[in-house]
Amino acid sequence: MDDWISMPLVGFPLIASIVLLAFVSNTNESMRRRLANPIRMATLVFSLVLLVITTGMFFQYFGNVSWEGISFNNYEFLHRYSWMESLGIHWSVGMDALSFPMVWLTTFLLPVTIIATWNEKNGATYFPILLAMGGALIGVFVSLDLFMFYVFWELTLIPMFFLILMWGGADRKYASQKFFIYTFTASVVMLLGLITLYFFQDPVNPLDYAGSMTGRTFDIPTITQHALMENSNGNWYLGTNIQKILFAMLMLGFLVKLPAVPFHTWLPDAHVQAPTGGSMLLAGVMLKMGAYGMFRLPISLFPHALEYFQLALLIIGMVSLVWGAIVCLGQTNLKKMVAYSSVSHMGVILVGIATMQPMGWAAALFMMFAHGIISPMLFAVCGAFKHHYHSMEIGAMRGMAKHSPWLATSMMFAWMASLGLPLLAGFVAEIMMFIALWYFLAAEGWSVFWMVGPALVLAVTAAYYLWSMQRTIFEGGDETQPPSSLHGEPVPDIANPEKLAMLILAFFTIVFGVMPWIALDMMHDWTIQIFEGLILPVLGNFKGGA
Amino acid sequence: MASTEVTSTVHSEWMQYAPLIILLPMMAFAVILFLGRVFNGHPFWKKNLKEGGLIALPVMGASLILSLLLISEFLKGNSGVEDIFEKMAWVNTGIWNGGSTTESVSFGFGIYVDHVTVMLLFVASFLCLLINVFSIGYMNTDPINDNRNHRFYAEFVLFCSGMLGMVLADSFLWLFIFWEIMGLCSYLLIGFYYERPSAASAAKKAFLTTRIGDVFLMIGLVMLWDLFGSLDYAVVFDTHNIEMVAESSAGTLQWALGLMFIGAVGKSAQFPLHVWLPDAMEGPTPVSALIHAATMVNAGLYLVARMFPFFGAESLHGELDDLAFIIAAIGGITAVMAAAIAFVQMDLKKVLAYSTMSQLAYIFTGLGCAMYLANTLDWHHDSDAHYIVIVAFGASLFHLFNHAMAKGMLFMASGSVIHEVHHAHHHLHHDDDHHDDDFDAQSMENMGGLASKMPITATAMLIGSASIMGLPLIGGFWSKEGIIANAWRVAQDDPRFLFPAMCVLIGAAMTGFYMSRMWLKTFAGKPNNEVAAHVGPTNIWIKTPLFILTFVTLSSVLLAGMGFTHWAADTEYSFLSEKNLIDGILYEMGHAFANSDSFFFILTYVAIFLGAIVGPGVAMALYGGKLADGEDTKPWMRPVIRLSAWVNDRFHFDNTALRESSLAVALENRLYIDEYYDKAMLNIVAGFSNKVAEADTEVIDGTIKAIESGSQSLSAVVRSMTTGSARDYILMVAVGTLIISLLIWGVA
Amino acid sequence: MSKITTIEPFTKGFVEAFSPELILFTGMLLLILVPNLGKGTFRIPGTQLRLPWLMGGTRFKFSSDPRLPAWIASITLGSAFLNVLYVFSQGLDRVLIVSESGKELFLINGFSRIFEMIFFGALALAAFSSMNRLQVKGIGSKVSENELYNNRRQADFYILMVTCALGMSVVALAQDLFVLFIGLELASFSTYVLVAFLKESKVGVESGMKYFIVGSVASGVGLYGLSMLYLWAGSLQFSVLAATFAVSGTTALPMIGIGFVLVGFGFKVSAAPFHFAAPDAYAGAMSPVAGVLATASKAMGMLGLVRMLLIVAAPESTDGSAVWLVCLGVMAAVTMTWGNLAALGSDNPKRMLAYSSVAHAGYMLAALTAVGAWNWDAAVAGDASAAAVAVMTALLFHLVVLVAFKLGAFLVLSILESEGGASRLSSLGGLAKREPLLAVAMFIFMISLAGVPPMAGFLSKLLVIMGIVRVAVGDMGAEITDGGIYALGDMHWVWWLALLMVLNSAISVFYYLRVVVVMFFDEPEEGREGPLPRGWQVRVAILACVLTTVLVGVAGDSLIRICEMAAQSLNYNW
Amino acid sequence: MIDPAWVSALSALMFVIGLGGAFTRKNAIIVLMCIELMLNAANMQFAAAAVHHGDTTGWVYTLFAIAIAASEVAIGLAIFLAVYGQHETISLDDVDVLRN
Repeated sequence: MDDWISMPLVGFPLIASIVLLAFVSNTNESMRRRLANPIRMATLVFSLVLLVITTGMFFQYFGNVSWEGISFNNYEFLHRYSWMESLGIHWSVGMDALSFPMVWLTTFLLPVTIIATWNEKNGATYFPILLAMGGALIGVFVSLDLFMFYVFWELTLIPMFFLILMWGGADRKYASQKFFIYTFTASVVMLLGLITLYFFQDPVNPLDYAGSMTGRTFDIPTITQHALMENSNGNWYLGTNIQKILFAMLMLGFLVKLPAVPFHTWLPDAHVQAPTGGSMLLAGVMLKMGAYGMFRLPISLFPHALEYFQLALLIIGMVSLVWGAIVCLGQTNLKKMVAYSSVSHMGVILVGIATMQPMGWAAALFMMFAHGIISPMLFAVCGAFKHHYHSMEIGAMRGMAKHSPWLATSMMFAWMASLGLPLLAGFVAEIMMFIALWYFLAAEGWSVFWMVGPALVLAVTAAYYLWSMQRTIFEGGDETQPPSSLHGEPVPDIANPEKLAMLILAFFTIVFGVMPWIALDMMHDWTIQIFEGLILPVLGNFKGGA
Repeated sequence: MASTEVTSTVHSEWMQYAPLIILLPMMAFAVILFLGRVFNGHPFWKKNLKEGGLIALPVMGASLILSLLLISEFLKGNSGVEDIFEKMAWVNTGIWNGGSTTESVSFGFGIYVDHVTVMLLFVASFLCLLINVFSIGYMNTDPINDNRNHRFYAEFVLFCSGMLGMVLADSFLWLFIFWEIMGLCSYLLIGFYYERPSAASAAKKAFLTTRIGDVFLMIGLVMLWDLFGSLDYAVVFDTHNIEMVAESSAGTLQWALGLMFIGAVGKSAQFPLHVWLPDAMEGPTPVSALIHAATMVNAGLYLVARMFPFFGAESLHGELDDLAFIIAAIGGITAVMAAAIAFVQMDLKKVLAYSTMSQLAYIFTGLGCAMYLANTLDWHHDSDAHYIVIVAFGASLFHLFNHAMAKGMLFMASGSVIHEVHHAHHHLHHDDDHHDDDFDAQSMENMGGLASKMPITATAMLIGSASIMGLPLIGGFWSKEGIIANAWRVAQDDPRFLFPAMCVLIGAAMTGFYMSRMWLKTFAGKPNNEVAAHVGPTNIWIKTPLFILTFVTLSSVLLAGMGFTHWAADTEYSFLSEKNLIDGILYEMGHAFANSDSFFFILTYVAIFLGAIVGPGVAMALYGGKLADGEDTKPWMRPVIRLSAWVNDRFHFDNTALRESSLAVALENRLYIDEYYDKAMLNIVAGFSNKVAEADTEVIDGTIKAIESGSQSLSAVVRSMTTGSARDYILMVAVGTLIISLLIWGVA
Repeated sequence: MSKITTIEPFTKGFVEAFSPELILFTGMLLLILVPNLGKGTFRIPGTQLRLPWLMGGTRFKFSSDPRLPAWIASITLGSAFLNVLYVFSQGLDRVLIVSESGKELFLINGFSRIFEMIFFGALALAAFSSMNRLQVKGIGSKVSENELYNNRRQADFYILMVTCALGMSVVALAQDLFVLFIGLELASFSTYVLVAFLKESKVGVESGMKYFIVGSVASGVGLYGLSMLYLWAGSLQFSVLAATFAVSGTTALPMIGIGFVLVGFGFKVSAAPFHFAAPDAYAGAMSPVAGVLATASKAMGMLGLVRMLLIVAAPESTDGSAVWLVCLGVMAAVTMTWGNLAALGSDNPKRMLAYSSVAHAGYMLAALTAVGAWNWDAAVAGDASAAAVAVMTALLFHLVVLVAFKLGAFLVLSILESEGGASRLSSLGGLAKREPLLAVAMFIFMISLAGVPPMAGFLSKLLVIMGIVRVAVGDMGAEITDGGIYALGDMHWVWWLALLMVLNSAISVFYYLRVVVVMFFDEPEEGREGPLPRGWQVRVAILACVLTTVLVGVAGDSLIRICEMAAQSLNYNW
Repeated sequence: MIDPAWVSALSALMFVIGLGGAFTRKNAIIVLMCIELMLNAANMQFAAAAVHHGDTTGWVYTLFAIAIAASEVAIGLAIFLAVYGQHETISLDDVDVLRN
């Protein structure tokens, strides 16, 4: 067996979780309580198995794959099984240097999330749902078939919906529905875009993996290959207008998922109401699906449209960056603040993409990865805060450094990592983004003042994080009473599993901050491959070149 | 885009260990933090390891030794760059600038050693060690620090790592990285007493204010990268590369350097980003001594000094003079402003903080002037001009050195005073509650006449103050005179510079006043209250560094004689290469006191008159006084105290009116700058962000909600058309029939 | 494609060809006779001699078993279904049944077979799951409405089910518009009575009356349309109508006639503005009956539309697109939007499902519109006829899988209904706690209705959208390769129907999710905390629906192929 | 013999009257009568068309349609009876428990 993806990474967690859930739902309440622990252990073990597989892939133990040097539109562990022949749908999986870090990130976050939310209520159903979430997320990243991609894309909504609905906060009913409907709406528009793209393929010239009924294919590598084609008139692939409209339709789905301003308002609601585990996976991986999708589809397929929309993306990105940060300043809810900071960080990704520079793209890719490690820690901290102080308001608990040194330290660390402290994972991406951004702006003759806005975001980010820390970690001490929400109970520090999770996350934040090349090298390689393999041959000379 | 070749690489035995200077403290950080967490409260940890202090100490010692080895290696003539991580470039990425391929770009880490590095490396590692020693005496004897000192030492060593890293880094990128780490440690250490709201807010203020500077620094770096395609010193300082950039985008380069300078302004607490430094005194005194006086605030100076190759480049001749002026002017403004505020401070550490600000401003002015000279004079070919430029630059760096030593010492001394006053207070009042009363151990109101109680401290303070004031022959004199002289030299060329030149001259008198005031109020006269009368001598951990630094400050004349100013500024120059020590000292003396140029001859004496006679004289007239009866002090301090008493007797005047003037009130309120900033934060930034947050929920999310509620009400409308009466349904069937027929028929 | 066998009624091969209908007929007779079996005797007139003739009197134990009619009906419908399935799996024998005078009466091919499968399958599930829904107790003085169904009325109920199936199968096979109409009326009359079956309740009779009266008006209009067509063509044979239409289709008489006939079928598929009675009917009828209305009855209407629009008023008749294109496009757009908007605010789950059914009708109409957008005449080379087949495939697929999740949803409601009503959303409250698997089933039906992968509903919606887009894009893909340049506007306007459709499915998620939220989030209503009514039959039926929904969603390829085959056999030309 | 066109015209008139009556009258019985009118209009048209085309099938259609109409009336009346039993009215406007 050399297919390390289909069953081990995707099928196994999904099937295992369905089996566990089916098993659990046939039992009564007390039985379920007794089952919680074994199921938790089982899911932990399962998720660790996934982690071992992906880590083994990284170290070339499985498959002996060198993640650097995969040329554009080539994939490792590529396997195609016919699925719905009539429509040209295949179960088609594979990974390249774009998807592998995301897959690893998912498998890494899954056990960490399980550990961080070790004592979540109704564990017998909670942990299998987390596992299902992981399987669906991996499915998104390994899909090399548009249909399959979309199926997994939507499949991720279901476990997340239940995580929010069943384990969320007071307003979870509203938040879960909003989350589902909002992102679903965007993705059905994307679906229409995908289908329109599908039918714009030329069925007359023989297509690989085409459906018997339609004569077209959903196969991503095949379609991506078309992006390199010109027609006999020297026109762009699909032509100007069609490329633009398809690009816009696909981007809508991804921008909402990312999310970018002004499509972001589902995120604060979802995050604030979601349970810690949900938030961790949501912020850690699910948002990155948007950025991943952008790279995998619209960018790889429609370079010309990307060039056309470059400025629009830049503006959306900058607005997200600035808007998210400024809104953070106005928040009093810890988790909401962190949620908006995600919006701001996703703006970095968008700006990086809009620079149309390998460095900007590598910055975006690394930001996806780094934020995928940092933001779960942010939410783990928020979750612990809520769990222990029964409140999410900044200022509800002061002087945490005295009462809960572990939580205070974790919070300090996570906050610092998120505001882009050097030698922690987030910094590299930010500085690269800024360099690429100015490189583009300078080449276009823009004034340096355009840099000030995005750059001041760093100061604003620092402002809200410091402001919140001042009111949580600092101050208080003996004089301040513990929050009334504790009802006079002693102020607790975080529990051991939470400590472990924080330590793991902090460790990797440092590892990827000090040694970014571990992940960055393959991302860099991917950007070079797509530039030299697609963007430059197709676009020739475009904006941003000196 | 310029080439990214690394120009020269010199391998030497000790260079390969250079990273350890940074890594050792960094590892110590983790070790201390971990052990502290685990063994917190354990007697062995507390008594024998001083809660980590004795782990930090050998580490800092090792760093110092390695630094010294590196320096000696350098002095032997092995200068150069080594890219330690050449093979595993930190960040590899690519850039596309036209054509069908991309260019690969990488950001590596390496060690860069030159004269400036070496100078600051010594300052940093030397002071880190001394202040570490001091901390053991200071921190571990205060019960309020019990069981949290491990945090102090951990953050302390992390800071040292950052500082040393910044000095040794081989590129502006890594300079920035370590710069930020220092900022973090500064934040953590200012907020060391986290339970105090004032400390918490001071920490936040410090981080935020410097962060604003950092933002601009980062933009500057990004622009610089864009110009050179690299941030490595070896590349950006390369004459050929600078030429290429100068041809096309000298203006952009000036912008880039200017933005980087804003970062320096923030870090070195210059106007208008100075507001954080006085508040930063909320941190423990060793922190103030190390970070906020001796090392981190010098980072800004170091950054500006690093820009020298641009100013000095032939190809940029005359292109960067505006920036040089701005640097000098900012320095001038800050020098006077900070000195003026220092006039009215009663808090011992705050006086020192403003003094720091003011002296750093001197250095900025000096650097600005040196930059101007380098940029406008044809110094590459004219040996006279070369001399002028080198001396100007060297004087600034020398002042940096002198100030760091003196100010570190002053802070430690002040800490010692505060420490003992605090103890005396508690001893006197026998109360166990350590932080709950109104007593302010830092206020000079609670001191006076301490010269007899703490002779070593008083001596250190005296020498330090003298160095800062620029009393002839002592420490800072050598460098300060140089700065003033160069400012006026430039002012002769460019009238704009009259402003900073006047500022530094007036500042000299002001420095004389407030430093004297501080010393006199603390050590001379009679104890102001009971507490001051009961202050006892301090412990050995505290005395040792004071002792050492006193000698270093006094021996600065030797350094001057060794040609420090030349050597620090000029890569061609080496220690004692031209003259022997005695000749050197005599040369410097002659240069200082018997300048052949009459303008500078007069200027020297005016400066001496202002700084050493007018300033201290006024201070003595106001605050001088004999010690209490029966108290005596060391012989070298007796004349000072007696003189002050005599002046006080003869010239004392009533300054109540002045003290109550609106200027004095404004000064006490820090010229209201902090207030304006706070107001701006509260009203503009917070107000704006609240509005934006409101817009986010009301407008953006409001739109979504409106779509939702709109479709709900549309749904109600649609549903209300299902009236429940079958008649209406039949009517709709009839209408539908009509419409369908019309549509089909119509289209056909 | 196999050859068509032409036979006359009651000749060789007729029994094989008509076996499902014969099974139904036999079942109907059994349903009438068997429950009446008893110790009844017949007194020979004028004598005291009583001959036992087994009819009436004290009934036997087995014939008085209240579940007997349900079993008979279920077995009848089930075996009819299996019979069709078997025939289908044996390959498509195409049989044309003509009258002695040569008039084409019935055509048995893949297309009609698949509709028979839909009809029988839906009715069999409904019958099977109603078995223990109709609680049986003696009629006392104070009985709940559910207890009123003694087995005599049960026999009526199931007889109507079977006649409904018979009528529908006639519609499926008919090759004469009038025969089709008769089948339609047979099925309609059965459903009128089925809807009004709860005659002891206000809503029951009211819904029945509304459904009956509006339905009658619609079929009256339709019949008048038929008469106009007959007046115009002189025959109601599809083949004749189609041929005549090709010649003189664009005159007023056939246009209006077709329009009138559309009204009749439009009511059956509950297309706007003929859908008004549907929500009332669904809300008042028993859930399984409502489920039948939403699936089988809708499929029947859709079948009529297909026959009418694609066979008679075929698109090639005019300049390439059908005459009814705009009309149907407007109808589709209005129907889907109206249905979704109305469902959005509905608090009654059955009404909500009814409106959702209206919305689904809109989707199917959109698909049908797409077929008309392009000249799919086989004479035109290329993608056209393949595109038409694709759209038809999507339509058939949608109708087939709709049975699984729409009927399934109604069956879940039927369990709640037998507990005491399912007319408020809160009736579903806490279902996840009361019976998790049922809640999961309902959840699957809901997201399938919404079109969330990986459920069958997603695949069907995907197919419909794909069909529409394919027609809209046409040959552009190939022409771009040859140097063509196209913009958004070059796509046929039916593309916007696809866009409207995806936006509508986004709206629909809102109300489907609300059901899920209520089930998983809210507490049960007061007095409903206990376990749900027992009964394995309905649960088995639901399980079958769930399995179909999921399996088809995950591996629907074979069903797509079956539907494709059926679609190909719609027209001789295909 | 009457020209079938006249019959057609009459049937059209009947149909319009039937349809119009169906949505203007409240009483269910009258509405049912209107529906009968519509069906009979169709029957007349069938008959007329049969004559017009000389095709006997039209007569057959008519016969079937009459049968349909008859069963429709039977079902309708039965339902109305039940409605009356529950609502005590057969006014279409007043039987509106189910709405929205």
